[in-house]
Amino acid sequence: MEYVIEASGLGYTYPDGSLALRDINLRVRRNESVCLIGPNGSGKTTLLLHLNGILRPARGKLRVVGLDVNEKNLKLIRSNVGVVFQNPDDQLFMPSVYEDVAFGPLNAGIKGKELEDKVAKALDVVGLEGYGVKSSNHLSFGEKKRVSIATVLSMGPDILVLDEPTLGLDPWIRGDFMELIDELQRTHTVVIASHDLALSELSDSVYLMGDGQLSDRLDEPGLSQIRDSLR
Amino acid sequence: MEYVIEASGLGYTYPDGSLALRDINLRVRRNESVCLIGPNGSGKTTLLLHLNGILRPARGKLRVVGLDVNEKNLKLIRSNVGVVFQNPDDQLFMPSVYEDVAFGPLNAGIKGKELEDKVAKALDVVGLEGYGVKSSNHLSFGEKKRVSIATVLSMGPDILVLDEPTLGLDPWIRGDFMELIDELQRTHTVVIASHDLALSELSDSVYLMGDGQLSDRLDEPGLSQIRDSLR
Amino acid sequence: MHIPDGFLCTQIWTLMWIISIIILAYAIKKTNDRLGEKKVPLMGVLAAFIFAGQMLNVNLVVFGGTSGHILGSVLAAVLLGPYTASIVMACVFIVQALVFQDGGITALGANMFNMGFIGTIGGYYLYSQLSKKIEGRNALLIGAAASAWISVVLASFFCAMEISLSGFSPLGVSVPLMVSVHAFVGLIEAALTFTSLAYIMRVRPDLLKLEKI
Amino acid sequence: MEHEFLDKHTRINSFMHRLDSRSKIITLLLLVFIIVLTPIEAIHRFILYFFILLVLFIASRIPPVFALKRFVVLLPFSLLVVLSLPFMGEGGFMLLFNVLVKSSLSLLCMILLISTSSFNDLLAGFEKLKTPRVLIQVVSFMYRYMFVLVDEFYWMKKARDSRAHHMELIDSLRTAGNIIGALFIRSYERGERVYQSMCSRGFTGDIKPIKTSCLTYTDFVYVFFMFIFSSIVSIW
Ligand SMILES: Nc1ncnc2c1ncn2[C@@H]1O[C@H](COP(=O)(O)OP(=O)(O)OP(=O)(O)O)[C@@H](O)[C@H]1O
Ligand SMILES: Nc1ncnc2c1ncn2[C@@H]1O[C@H](COP(=O)(O)OP(=O)(O)OP(=O)(O)O)[C@@H](O)[C@H]1O
Ligand SMILES: [Mg+2]
Ligand SMILES: [Mg+2]
Repeated sequence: MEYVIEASGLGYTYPDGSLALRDINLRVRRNESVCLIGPNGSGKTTLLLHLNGILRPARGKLRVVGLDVNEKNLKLIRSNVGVVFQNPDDQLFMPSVYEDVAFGPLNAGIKGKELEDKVAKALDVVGLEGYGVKSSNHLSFGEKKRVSIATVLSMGPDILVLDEPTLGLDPWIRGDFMELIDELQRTHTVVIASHDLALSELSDSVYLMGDGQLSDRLDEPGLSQIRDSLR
Repeated sequence: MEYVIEASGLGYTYPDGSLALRDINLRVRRNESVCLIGPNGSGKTTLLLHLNGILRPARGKLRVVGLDVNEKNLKLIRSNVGVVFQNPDDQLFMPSVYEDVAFGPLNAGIKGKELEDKVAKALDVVGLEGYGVKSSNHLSFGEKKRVSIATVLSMGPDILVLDEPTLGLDPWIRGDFMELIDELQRTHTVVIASHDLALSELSDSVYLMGDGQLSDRLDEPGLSQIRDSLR
Repeated sequence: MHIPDGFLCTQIWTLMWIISIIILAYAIKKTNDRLGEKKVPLMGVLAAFIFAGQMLNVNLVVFGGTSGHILGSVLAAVLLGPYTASIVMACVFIVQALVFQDGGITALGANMFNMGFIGTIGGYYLYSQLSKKIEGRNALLIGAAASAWISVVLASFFCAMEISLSGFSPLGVSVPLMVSVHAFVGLIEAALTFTSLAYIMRVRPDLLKLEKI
Repeated sequence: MEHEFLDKHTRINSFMHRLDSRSKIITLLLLVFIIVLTPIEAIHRFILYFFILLVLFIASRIPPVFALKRFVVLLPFSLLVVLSLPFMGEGGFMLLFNVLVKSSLSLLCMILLISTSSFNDLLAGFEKLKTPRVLIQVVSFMYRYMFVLVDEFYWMKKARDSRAHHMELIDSLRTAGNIIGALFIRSYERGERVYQSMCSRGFTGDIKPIKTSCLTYTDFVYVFFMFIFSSIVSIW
């Protein structure tokens, strides 16, 4: 069995002393789709930020695409793992939407017509054709969120890490997004953190986080119990 | 009939030339609760930012609590209107959660024991007792959103303007929040922008925004038609 | 280039304090009541920006009196005008001295003058002359970059002179040492002034068109 | 982000921390001037200054290691004087001694001041001492935006690193230039929004500290003692 993500006994404490991850054990197979659910502050974002080495394990072990997450392997890991941050303001830094979406592929050495196609396609997927010339600062929240998803899609990574992909999206585009994610899940390994329970229905496996710990994989009855208790 | 908010022919264009509001006509009675729904970029946030004079009408007229929104009346209007921003990062700027929640009442001249009580109560309402000493920067997205709601509740304004109050909240606390908003709507004038259609069910009136324009008030059949089309 | 307490003799530091207070008082008087709601946040953010820039670049080169700092005074002056920028720079150095002990209290007058006012007032004058002389669209950028370089070099020259006149280092040692290092540091300053302004020009050109006081 | 680096030790509860910020500002700034003005031959006076600072330090319960770390700021200029030694003959060592003693003692005063009052208290103190309003306002904004900036910078770097693997030198320089420009615009716009949210909550330009401190007997005793002490030492 090939695992692309393997965490065992993973722990993390923020510099101010907040214990955010206690003892995380998680294995994700290639092309598996995983959804993490759990209350605010339970550690979902902290866990996701480990998956491309933005945060480094304080305790325990983490392997991504078979490599230990360390300085040496960082480059390779990051070319395989695309992360969409929860707050889109954290993700966009170029002067225009076009440049932001082109940034990843450009760094991967893609140029000219191919680059243009990739950018256009990514913007098209998130429903923002023609937004290329706008400044990323000057968008509505939902538009920023969409651009930040496009910046990662344009890179075409194998593993997609999405922190609340539907945060702030309007209910009209949200439906399209769910379809998109469903499609991506067929061809990619996808790890999602979300409060959107409908999104978790699309995933192969759902885990419940609480207080820095990860539950066992939830089975159907466990999951519907949670869903019912929240209706 | 007493209207606390009266907008007629309101228009706004951002400095970079984006036309965000075209011709908004909206009247809100005292203690009425209003919910704006609409796609990303339709102008909801832009409209809400007018209600306490953060943005000033480029075209048309706007009166809040019977006063024209201009430099002279700004102070009075702002003491009546509490705004919760869409992105909590824009709202939190003090070194600790306690100071952030105390900022509004402190500016209103409240001190000592009374201040402490107000802050404690507001933190309690959003489920963050004991978070006072934490730095606002060191919270998860949902926790920040909760704090930003507390910063406005602690001021006890008559008119509450909430931009996506449930954005990023976990489904567990979201239920409590809906109850809280329901309660607030009984005693306050509340204007909400939201993508959360369940939230709109709690409001007296719902308006659909699209491309900088506001629809007429939606009636029950119109509303359920929208809801059904999005299921 | 932040001179600590004890490195200047009494005559020099009092003289520099007097000069700086006169400039600052004039600047405050000149800007008083003319700063709208929009200007104060802009001043604050510029101060923070320059502050952060100076912090991130500490220890660029630590070599005999020359921890290479990026100053930002010309950038501030181009955006805000000479007097408003002087206030911004003064705030930066006050906070650095008080909070980070970067530069002393008695030497604060000298530091404000060397690294602040030379750039905001002298640099601005030079910039407005240069950008008039040079043709074309990039006049503003090139003018700003050039005066940024000159203001850094001048600042290091003054700093070295003050220390030497106080008798703590012979002119023959301090001036060549500091000026040569800062001729290089100034290039970085010029490049950063250039790119930041170019970016601002593109995304928020309205910020360049504010009233300059 | 590590934001507490400034206010790290200001929440300790000690004699020095409880004093009103005005008393600390006046006495400690005064002491700096007196130290710098003291002729270097009067070694006994420097010993007394050191002694009183030591007492205040102990009374403030600040960890000594923290204070020691701040001394790096003296490095570059001390190095300049050391490099100049060979050219200065006889008096050279005396001069070196002079700058080292005075700069270290002044530094101690400033460390004491900044680590026993929170930044907001200090600002309120300066405001009550009639510092021009525009300076207070700009400094208070600057302090707030600094954190915004550091955060923005941190996230942009993360965002860049997440999407860039092998950058050419030119590209990485261009990106750096963009990040700096973006940093400015974004912090500015973020600052604008933060400022708007402050105004929404009744901010009118005055900084209101949570615990309004007033001068107490302890303050008067402390200021009186410091004055007497400094006057005696400086004529001794
Ligand atoms: N930068 C930080 N410094 C210190 N503590 C932090 C920081 N970021 C998060 N925390 C704390 O770590 C814990 C986990 O936070 P995390 O952001 O991972 O939660 P989350 O599950 O993503 O929550 P949400 O659903 O609200 O996004 C929380 O208790 C939070 O307060
Ligand atoms: N600061 C800005 N500068 C320029 N244009 C802007 C700015 N903020 C928003 N816009 C544009 O104005 C329009 C309305 O934006 P607004 O933020 O009001 O939308 P919204 O309805 O709140 O969307 P969302 O549901 O995504 O929050 C959008 O087209 C957006 O691109
Ligand atoms: Mg999160
Ligand atoms: Mg919005």
